[in-house]
Amino acid sequence: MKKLIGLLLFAIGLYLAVFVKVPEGNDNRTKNNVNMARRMSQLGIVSLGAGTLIIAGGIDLSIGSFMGLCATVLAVGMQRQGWSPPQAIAVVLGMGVVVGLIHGLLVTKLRLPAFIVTLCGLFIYRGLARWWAGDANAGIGPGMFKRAFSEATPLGLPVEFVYLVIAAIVFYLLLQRSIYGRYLYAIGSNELAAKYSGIRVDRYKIFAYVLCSLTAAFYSMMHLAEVASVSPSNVGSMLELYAIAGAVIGGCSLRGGEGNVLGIILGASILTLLQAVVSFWDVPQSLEYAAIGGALLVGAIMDEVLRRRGPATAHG
Amino acid sequence: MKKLIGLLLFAIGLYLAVFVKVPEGNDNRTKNNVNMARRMSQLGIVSLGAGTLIIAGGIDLSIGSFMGLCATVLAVGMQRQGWSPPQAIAVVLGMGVVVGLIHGLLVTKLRLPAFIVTLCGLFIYRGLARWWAGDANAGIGPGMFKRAFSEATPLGLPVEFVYLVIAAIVFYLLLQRSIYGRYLYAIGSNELAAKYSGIRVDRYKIFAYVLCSLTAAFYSMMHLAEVASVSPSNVGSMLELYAIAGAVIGGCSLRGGEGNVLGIILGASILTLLQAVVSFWDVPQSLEYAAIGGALLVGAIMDEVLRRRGPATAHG
Amino acid sequence: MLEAVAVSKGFPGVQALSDVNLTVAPGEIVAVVGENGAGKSTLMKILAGVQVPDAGTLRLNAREIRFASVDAAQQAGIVLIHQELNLAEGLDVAANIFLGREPRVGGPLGLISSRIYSDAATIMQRLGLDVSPRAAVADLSLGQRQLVEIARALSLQSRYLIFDEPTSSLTERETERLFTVIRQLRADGVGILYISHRLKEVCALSDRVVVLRDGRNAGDLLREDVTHEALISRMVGRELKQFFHRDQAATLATASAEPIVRVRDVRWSASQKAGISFDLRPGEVVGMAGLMGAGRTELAETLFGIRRRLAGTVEIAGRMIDVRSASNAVEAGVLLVPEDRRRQGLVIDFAIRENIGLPSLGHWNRLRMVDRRREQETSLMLRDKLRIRTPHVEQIVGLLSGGNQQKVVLGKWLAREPKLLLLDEPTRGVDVGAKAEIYEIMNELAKQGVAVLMISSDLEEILGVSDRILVMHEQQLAGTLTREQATEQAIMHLATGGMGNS
Amino acid sequence: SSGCGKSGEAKTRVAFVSNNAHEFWTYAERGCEKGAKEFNVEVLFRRPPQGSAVEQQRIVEDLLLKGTKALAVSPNDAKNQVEFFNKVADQIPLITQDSDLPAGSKRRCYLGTDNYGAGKAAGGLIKEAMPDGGQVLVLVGSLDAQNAQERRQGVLDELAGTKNATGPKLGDKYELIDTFTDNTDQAICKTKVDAFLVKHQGDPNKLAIVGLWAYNPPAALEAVKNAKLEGKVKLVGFDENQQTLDGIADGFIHGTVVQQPFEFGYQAVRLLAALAKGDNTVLPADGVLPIPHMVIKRDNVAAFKEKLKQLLAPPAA
Ligand SMILES: Nc1ncnc2c1ncn2[C@@H]1O[C@H](COP(=O)(O)OP(=O)(O)OP(=O)(O)O)[C@@H](O)[C@H]1O
Ligand SMILES: Nc1ncnc2c1ncn2[C@@H]1O[C@H](COP(=O)(O)OP(=O)(O)OP(=O)(O)O)[C@@H](O)[C@H]1O
Ligand SMILES: [Mg+2]
Ligand SMILES: [Mg+2]
Repeated sequence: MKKLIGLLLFAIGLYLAVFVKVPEGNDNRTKNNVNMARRMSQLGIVSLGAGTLIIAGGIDLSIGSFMGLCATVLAVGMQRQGWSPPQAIAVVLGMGVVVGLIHGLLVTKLRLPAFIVTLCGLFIYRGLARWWAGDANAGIGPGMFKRAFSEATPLGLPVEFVYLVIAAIVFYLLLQRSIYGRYLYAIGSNELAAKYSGIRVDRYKIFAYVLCSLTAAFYSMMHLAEVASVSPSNVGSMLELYAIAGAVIGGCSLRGGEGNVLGIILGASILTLLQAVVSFWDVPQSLEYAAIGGALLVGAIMDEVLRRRGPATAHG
Repeated sequence: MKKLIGLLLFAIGLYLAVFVKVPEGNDNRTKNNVNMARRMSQLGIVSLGAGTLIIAGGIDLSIGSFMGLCATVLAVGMQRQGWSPPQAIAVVLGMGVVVGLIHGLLVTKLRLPAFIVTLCGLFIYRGLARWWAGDANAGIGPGMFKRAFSEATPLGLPVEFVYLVIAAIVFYLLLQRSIYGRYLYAIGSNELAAKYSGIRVDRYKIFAYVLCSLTAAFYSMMHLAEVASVSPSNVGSMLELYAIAGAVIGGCSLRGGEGNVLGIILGASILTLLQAVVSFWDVPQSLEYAAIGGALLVGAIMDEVLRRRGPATAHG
Repeated sequence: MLEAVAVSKGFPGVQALSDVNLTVAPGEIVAVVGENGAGKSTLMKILAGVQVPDAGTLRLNAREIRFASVDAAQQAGIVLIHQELNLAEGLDVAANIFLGREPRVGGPLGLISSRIYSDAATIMQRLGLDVSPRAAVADLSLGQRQLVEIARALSLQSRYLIFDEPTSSLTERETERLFTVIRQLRADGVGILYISHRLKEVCALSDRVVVLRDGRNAGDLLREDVTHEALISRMVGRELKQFFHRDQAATLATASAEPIVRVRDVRWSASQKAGISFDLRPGEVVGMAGLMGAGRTELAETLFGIRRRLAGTVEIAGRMIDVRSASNAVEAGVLLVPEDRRRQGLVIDFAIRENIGLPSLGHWNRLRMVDRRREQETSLMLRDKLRIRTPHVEQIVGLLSGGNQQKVVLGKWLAREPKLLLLDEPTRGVDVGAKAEIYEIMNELAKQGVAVLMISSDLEEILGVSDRILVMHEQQLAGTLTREQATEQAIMHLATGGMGNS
Repeated sequence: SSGCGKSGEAKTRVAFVSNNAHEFWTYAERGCEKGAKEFNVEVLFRRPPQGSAVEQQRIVEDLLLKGTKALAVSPNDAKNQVEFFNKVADQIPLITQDSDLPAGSKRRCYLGTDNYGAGKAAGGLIKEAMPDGGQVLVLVGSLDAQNAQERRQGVLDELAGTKNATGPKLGDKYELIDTFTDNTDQAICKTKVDAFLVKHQGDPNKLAIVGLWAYNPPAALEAVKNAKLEGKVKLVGFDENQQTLDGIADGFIHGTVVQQPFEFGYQAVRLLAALAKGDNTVLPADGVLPIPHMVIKRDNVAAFKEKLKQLLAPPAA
């Protein structure tokens, strides 16, 4: 709880820091809200997938490459092979399921370390993306696809935000209200205890891998719709870091069993907002990474210090 | 043991696969051995640092950025600020100690997640490198520095290999023969039990972070000596992945407490050799990553399958 | 009727079970006893579908059964409460109790009903587990965790319930309560298998006792025939001086010595009304009793420096010690055998040798190198002394039986030379034979001038071995009893908050 | 793909090494393929996947051991790689393409675009689109790359009408606002321009954005569309990204400067094939084989797209 409030205050602080730098008039503030909501929503959705997997004690390093592969398949399919958008979407979501299944099966049935499996994935999907596109860029024009995944809705909010809200509700029900989520926490917290409780551990772990890959696939649609073109050799690189970082900043522990939906979304928002702050405060380009990293670190330290000053917890 | 033999066979297989593709005569095979020994040694050394930290239950995502910062400081210092090589080396090794201390203190004393601390590091050091070099490349000419860190020795082997042998002996004594190593394994396996055994857990964890940063700093010297040039915006990117992957392929578990020196070196060698195989077998460029990832995955699967077919191990 | 017929099971280097038979009928309580490593837990795991036997059959109501998983055994109505606690620490008490069987709403959506908390509270009340169902398991004391495990099994509505040492961390009071529940279950027609090293409990509770020795059947006694002597001779196959009693002369000898340990006003929690003060004399064995959650473990951890001391002083042999970390304590000669062996006592993936060496390595070798020979010799010596049942000292500790693991925890500290030895439930899960050895060791250390403070929930043990008894109640020292004053009633009176003389 | 020439039993082996894995080099690869057929050599085409000097040097080391007889390379860090490439040039004929080693190096020849000149051409496009002056924003992946520096300098000098202009004032009419870097991440590039357009208070009609690397103009275009300023903000780019060309056709991008990478590949192989046989007569006298850049605007974009389509089509099997 305390953690969530801390995150929320940090996020609000960052938002205000951006806000004061947005000149008034000309709808600037609305436009900026839309831009930020868009990015926050995109990262938030993929962080929810990554976070769910982390809660279940897993990890996926291939998120970025896999989303790059999906974006490439989408763009190449629609641009060069004449797939209709629904067809392309179906293919990519199918890929999400299949890849998640493969990761999950390798980790559970063959007991390979998740780190190795998804690191191999990181390389393999990047290679496949380049190969599929023949090392050439691919892109899409304006149209139905762009509207479906990157447009302002009647309320002035971007459609991505609507997806985030839906995803948040779904993941909230799943993780924090349903038995499935309960099992994921139990597995992440103590796999043996879960097993001894008669939970089909493997099945739920696989499920978590599928969820993670599915959100990455979904991200690829929003990404392509927003930027319209992809360069297969680097699209999505580092996304896994951002997605995992969002979840971890939001309170997920890489040891598993910890974290919640609101925290994850706040974590992802903080990452997005930090980038915006750097942009709006004219931080020198060369120092911008240092500023983001520094702010994140200061935030984490503050959080810890504040929590310590509060009443002593039961933990020794 | 079985694991080590499997790794060794895999490495030998890869080596032969490269070997047959090197045309005879013209000293080609010797030269190739030198090239591969050089690359393998560089990665091996940084994997030893990363592996030690992983054994102690930690993780460092900033290895690549930090090595990039070190390489930049070295190059800028020697090229633009007229530092003598010993001076530059001292600065960079000092940076390794300081940065490792900072990581370790934040993780132990403030109990921040290692993932967050070193992720912030990943951003911060990259930014500092760009800023320090003023967003321009830097490099060094031939001279003492290059000779010290990237030269063939009388035996025809590259000097990096000599460093690897020294590092292997030091890390072997440390990890597998000294009480410090035993403490690191204990801490990685069960930190609480280590604490209840009267071990100064924090101190040893910090020590592991320092070792890891030091090997990254050392890598930067070999890197700069080999390449002569650094481009601060991307030098060393992904190195952390390779270093950690080397350790994990070699048998370290990210849960801590597992792994050994020989395994780590073999793991790093396999990664290096895979790249050489791809290069010598004219794998289509676009599929190169896919081939590396695929081979790694197949190797991991084979290893697992073979181990299962052998007599059941003690671990239930 | 649940039957195991000619069941065998081997592990690398150990034949855990050979042709073992066991039956339990509905409405019957069958106790299973045997030395550490006799194969009790292995047999129970086989019955509950956790492990598969190498040979032999299981029958339920005369029909042969074969469980593919824990889940399948639970479906058949067979539930095991494991010897080693297995709780999801991140989840709260109610979630752990109902894990895998949450009361649901919303059909396939699988939403969890908020009824879970009231349902949990009901079961917890039955067992006397006095914490909030929303409390995180990580915040509970070991005894409380054990009750959570039991509550989980009780909620299962099973036909056969297997308790593998359920009372090893419970105090007399909770044990009594549990017995009431178990007798109730028997009356409801549940068949019960009960494992314990506390022979008093076995005598009090069971209808029948099955004895295992070295993985074989070594006796099947009806209630009428059960006596300590009969059990012990079948368990260990030899005569044993049946129970340890501290020598009266030793008590007298220590009574006049100058205290070597002075604890003054020590506090570790802001909610404590007053600090804790007491003295320990060299050569003295002092027992510490209290109810579950009374704060005995916390006190020991505070003295050992693992838990932050908020106030107070600790003086050892005339020197004030600034105990800020466990390593300082160890240097000052304060050693703690912790209560939770798997979490605090052992590196479960290390070999026996490595665990035993851990606290002593730095002490042995100035060159900071691992002295493997000495490590090897010490662990072999301790293996024999403590009768650790293992193929070799290179065995991974996690694969030992529960009691043998506990012996390794003790062994770790016996390689050092303490001034103050803190033992937190040192005989938890240890068989009678080895218990006697442990008392003997305590006695020997005391003779060498060590002050021994032993926390125990087993009143019989406390009364048997202590020169003096400290009783804790709600994180306070409720009183001190001399050997003459000490009776079970007197201890319980103090432990439950009655006023004492101190 | 790498072994372009048909199964090279006895064919001479030459190699072409790029400086990263971007689409740009796929055109060059097609040129190499054409050259391989025409001049009867086997061409090993290599791209350092992350665009770093260390990858490039290791690729070259391996190529030498594979019996490569002549090499064309686009050095990742020309200034600091002289020593390395001089050593290579001691073993086999070496030519540079796309970016040149500093004067005095042992390379036989340089072929490629004059990046500075191309930058000036882009500056010219800005002048054309915004003749009355205004503000200019520069986008590029990273500034430590040599071609980025040269192109940027060309743009600035053209606008300022002087040499070595630094901004922010460029002559009396133009002003450099900033140079954004994005680590070759298109999404970050767009994000930054999004934020910039919200923050920017000047007249959008007096704003030009120039993207120096291939993915920069499309990123800028999407951001401008997002801010509903398409047609107002002037966009100028480099390279032949499909989205850039579409943007030109739609009238939202004023023009782009392209380098003819296909020619890089083709011409390089022509030279390499001869050099490998010891024939030095193909070398231009001054050691530079300029491949002129082209300026693509709305009037010639359709024809150019058609030509690209043909170039990119995979070679008939
Ligand atoms: N997974 C395993 N791998 C190897 N050996 C095992 C394993 N599980 C049990 N053993 C061995 O089997 C023997 C029987 O163990 P078991 O746990 O059944 O004993 P127990 O009777 O329950 O003892 P305790 O009273 O100490 O709990 C022991 O020697 C133990 O070390
Ligand atoms: N009513 C309660 N509600 C929640 N937690 C409690 C309660 N009573 C005790 N505890 C927990 O028990 C801890 C004290 O346990 P400690 O381990 O010191 O007791 P103990 O005397 O050793 O008992 P045990 O036999 O359970 O090990 C406290 O830290 C507290 O967290
Ligand atoms: Mg047992
Ligand atoms: Mg206790």
